[in-house]
Amino acid sequence: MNEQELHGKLSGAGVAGLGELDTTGPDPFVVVEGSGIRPVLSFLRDDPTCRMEMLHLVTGIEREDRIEVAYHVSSLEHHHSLTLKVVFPRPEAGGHDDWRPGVPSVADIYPAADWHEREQWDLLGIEFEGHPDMRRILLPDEWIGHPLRKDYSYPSEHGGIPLELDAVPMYERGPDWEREEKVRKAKKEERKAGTPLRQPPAPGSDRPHAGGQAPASSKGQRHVIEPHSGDDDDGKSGAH
Amino acid sequence: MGILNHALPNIGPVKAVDTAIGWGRKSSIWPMTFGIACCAIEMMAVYAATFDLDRFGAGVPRATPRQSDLIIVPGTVNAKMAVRVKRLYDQMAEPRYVIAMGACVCGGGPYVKWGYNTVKGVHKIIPVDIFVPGCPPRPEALMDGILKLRDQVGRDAVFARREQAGKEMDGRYAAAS
Amino acid sequence: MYAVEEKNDVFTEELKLNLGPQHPSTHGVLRVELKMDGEIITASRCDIGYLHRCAEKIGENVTYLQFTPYTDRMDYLASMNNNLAWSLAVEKLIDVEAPERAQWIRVIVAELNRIASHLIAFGTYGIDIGANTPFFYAFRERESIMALLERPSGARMLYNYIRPGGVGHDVDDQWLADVLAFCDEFERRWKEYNTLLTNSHIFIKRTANIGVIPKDVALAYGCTGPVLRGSGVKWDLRRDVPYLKPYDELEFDVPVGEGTHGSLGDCWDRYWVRMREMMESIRIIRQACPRVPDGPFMDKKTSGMYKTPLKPKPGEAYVRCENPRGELGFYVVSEGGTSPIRCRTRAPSFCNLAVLDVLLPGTMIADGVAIIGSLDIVLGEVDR
Amino acid sequence: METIISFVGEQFGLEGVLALSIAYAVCIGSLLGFITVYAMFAIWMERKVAAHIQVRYGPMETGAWHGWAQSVADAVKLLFKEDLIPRSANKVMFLAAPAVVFCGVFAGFIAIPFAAGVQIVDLDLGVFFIIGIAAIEVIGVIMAGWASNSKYSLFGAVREAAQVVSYEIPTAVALLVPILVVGSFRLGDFNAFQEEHGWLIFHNVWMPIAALCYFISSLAGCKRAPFDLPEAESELVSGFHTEYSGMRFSFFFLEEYASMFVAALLVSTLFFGGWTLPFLDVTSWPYGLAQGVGMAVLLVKTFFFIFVQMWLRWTLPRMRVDQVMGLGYKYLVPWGFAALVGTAVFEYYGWRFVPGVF
Repeated sequence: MNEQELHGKLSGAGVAGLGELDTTGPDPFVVVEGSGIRPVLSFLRDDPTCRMEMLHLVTGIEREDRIEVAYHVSSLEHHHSLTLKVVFPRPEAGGHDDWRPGVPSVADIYPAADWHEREQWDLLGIEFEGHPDMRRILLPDEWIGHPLRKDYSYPSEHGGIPLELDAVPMYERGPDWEREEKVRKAKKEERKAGTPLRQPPAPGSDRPHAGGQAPASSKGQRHVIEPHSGDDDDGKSGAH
Repeated sequence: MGILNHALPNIGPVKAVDTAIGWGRKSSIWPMTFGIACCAIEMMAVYAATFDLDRFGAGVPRATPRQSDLIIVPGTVNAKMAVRVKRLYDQMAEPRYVIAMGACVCGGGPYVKWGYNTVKGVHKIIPVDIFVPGCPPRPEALMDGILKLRDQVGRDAVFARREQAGKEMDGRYAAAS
Repeated sequence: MYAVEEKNDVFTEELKLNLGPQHPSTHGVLRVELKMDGEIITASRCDIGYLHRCAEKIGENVTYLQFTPYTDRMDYLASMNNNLAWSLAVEKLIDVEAPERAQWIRVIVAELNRIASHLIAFGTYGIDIGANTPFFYAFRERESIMALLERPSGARMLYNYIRPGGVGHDVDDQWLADVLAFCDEFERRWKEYNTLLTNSHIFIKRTANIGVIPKDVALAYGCTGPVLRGSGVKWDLRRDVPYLKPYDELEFDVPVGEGTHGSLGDCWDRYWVRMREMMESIRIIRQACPRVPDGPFMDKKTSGMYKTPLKPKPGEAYVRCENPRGELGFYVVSEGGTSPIRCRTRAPSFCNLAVLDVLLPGTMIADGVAIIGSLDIVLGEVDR
Repeated sequence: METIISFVGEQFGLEGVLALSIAYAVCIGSLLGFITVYAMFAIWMERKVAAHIQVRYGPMETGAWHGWAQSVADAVKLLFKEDLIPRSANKVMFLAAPAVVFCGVFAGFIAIPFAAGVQIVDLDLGVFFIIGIAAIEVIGVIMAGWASNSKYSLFGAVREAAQVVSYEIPTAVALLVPILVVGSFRLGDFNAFQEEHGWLIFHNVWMPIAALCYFISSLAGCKRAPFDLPEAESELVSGFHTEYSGMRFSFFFLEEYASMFVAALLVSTLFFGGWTLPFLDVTSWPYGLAQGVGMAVLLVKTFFFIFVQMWLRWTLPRMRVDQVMGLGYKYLVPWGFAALVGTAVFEYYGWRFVPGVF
């Protein structure tokens, strides 16, 4: 089956929240409502004529006005594949830290989605509701921010590890470095106070976040990461 | 050695002992089995048959930092890994040497501009003796680095008082800063 | 007499073992937290990200051509295949097809690199099991492949050779003849490997019936490549979704696991699939070398990309290729600029590694090492 | 040793405690020297053997000819390397462990006959003394593993304990077979017997089985591949000596090669004629020459078996811990006992090969 027929099959089955097939680009895709992604994927996996047994990718895409989450599924038996998309419009106010779109997790339908969803949470800050183990996967647990967002500002150091090109090497720091470090940390804590930073759940806890609602924080309280002190290009990754 | 470090006058017999120790050290640099990224494959190629690092007595890769003399850092170090690299270095017994292998480890390499969590050069974390640039360096380049390290190690005084000792130490790490 | 106070001072406790990131058998910087009951693993948790190099962020900031070298550094054992997938994705976006000659050259270099990659898998797997010598044998042949691939591309390991629209440089007839000569040589060596390791009784005992991945688990976790084929699924993108024209015309088999020495989908099956794939690659190269047609090696439309960056129309493309480790996919989203707005990689190792936490519990620590080795992961690709 | 005492007595007129202590000093000194030189040579040999199996050269630059001075350089380096003691380690045991390990093997050398009369003490129970005293090494390894306060070390130590203790049984049983034939535990008697009756390996059909059993279990006893589980590099980093550095680590190295020597020497003494050659009768030769030739013959045989040990190490994959145990208990012990009973029966009837067949 090609994408047209698959889309027809899906709409014939009456799955809720199904949108239109977009065939403008090289790869057509189907837009699905957030609540509909689980039934659609379950149907695609279980229907004997579809048999989409493999989930290739879960991808978050940040555009200027929206964040999309794309799912690539395909069937080994029937040699066909389909792309599904869930779209979240960008809210009026807010930015990098306090906009966390929530999608239902499909990790129980496709175990392969488990790590992909964790990665999207890690890099893009997309929240997957109902995911069994929503921790950061690639970056350290204490990392601040989600680097693939377009308005992400680069950190200068992480936990004492310098990340700048012109940073002072650790072993060349003076003897009072530790004291300075403590002062700096205290200042940082002070700045951070009041900002509900998303902390990683304790290992072993089966349900990391209740609900997955974006933490309510006004723009003023948002944690500000020290901008990268390189040239202008480095500071703000250019959004298109 | 401890208290005798660089304490004896720089005379013939002391120099001879130092030369002997230097010869032992330089002829038996045991690297650590430690691979991070792409460069690790070229490092493995150096151990392997075509290049055979063992010819210089450096072919006994030890898996534990306690027994190894040389840590070749082959591949990008990021914020998560840097802590481990530093700990590995701290666990090694003196004398210990560091070779920074590859562009990423020498100064960020291709990830210097957009890499939000890569450390721009491992010399920010641990002192480095030899830098071997390249992406990845050819095995010949790494061999050259190890030969340079051998020369350096062989010249190092152990017991004898070093003239301008401080300066020399600075020189050893000069490239790092 | 005294009342003896009973004290139960013999107690057992769970041992937490931290495998990696610096451990000889984790193939890079994988970290696995293990809970042990004596030698038996009771629970495991993978921790990756020690080689996260921000490739996707970089992809959003550099041009399409500039990103090609970064794909090299993802799966650094099979750079040609990575370049190929990226080039195909860009070609799909700009609607260009590489010329015939370039396609055939691509097949040859990709298959050569597949052999080189599987050789490393073979050698390091030997080390994991405790036999050091296969590693040296494998590297001997790998050096020949490196020398061959260096001639057209100029690099030993990270080639940056296959580019959007074709290949970077042309090859000559002497090179093709040398490739064929290497094929003859390699066939002999391959038999040596089997004598040394594959048919070793201890090796079979160590790998058969260990780390069995049933077919449905492999599919559910999105395993591809030799891991999936080791479980008996005959799925090879070269055969099923030919992404290069020549694959349609060439004859080759898709080796799958047969459970020769135990259950279907065990470590030995995966290993043996890789070994046979090397021979299939040799077969492909043998057929392809005489059939390389004359003509240009780079498409006219893209030959200007070195000066003016490519600017595809808005749209998105998902292209997948059969890498030595499985299905490598690039999902590129363009908004019309000179660089993509999102360039997502479906790394085969990333998906294959996800199944590790299912396999490890209940095995011994030595088996755990064998299982990690049999998945043949490259951390550069897992973390990107 | 008696020779030295009498020599000292005759030449310098020394007697009693003084003569004894001089004899002790000479013996211990020469043994230490021998073990050190041998271990250096063996390590160099191991690296060369490994290299040539792996199609490369191995050490070439250190020293003039084929890197002969490689081990000397290693020793110098290890001697002048920092000696680390982890903060959380049990200091006393951590420091004592290498010494205990080395003592076990070193004591075993006392009873080894290098040639007729070239032996420190010709013990009545020489064979069992060597096997028994070597078991002290296990204690040292467990001390090392436990005191290091590292999980990998602990795993290595426990594996070592399980493995070596299990393999004592097939070792002892297999060694009983030649003892049964010769009728003595004294190592010198084996050489005398084989001088008279030919090599024991050809004595009857059970002998090769016993020799194989012993050789395999001695591999396990020396922690050599395919039984190198206690230090399995790809699993346990470095096993029980993960936390050791510098000179203390080299003691473990020394111990491994010394016990390899003992095992190989026992094989060649007990089964392959010791210092005798079937076609060469040295008994009538002058005192020094006969000893020299005998020692050379024995060393050549021993080094051949050491070479076999290295050969196996660089060829075979490592076994898993339960497979090692299974091999010991399921195969080596029954076959060892079969050889023992079979030899007893054959000896009783005076058979050498299966009667009527060949």
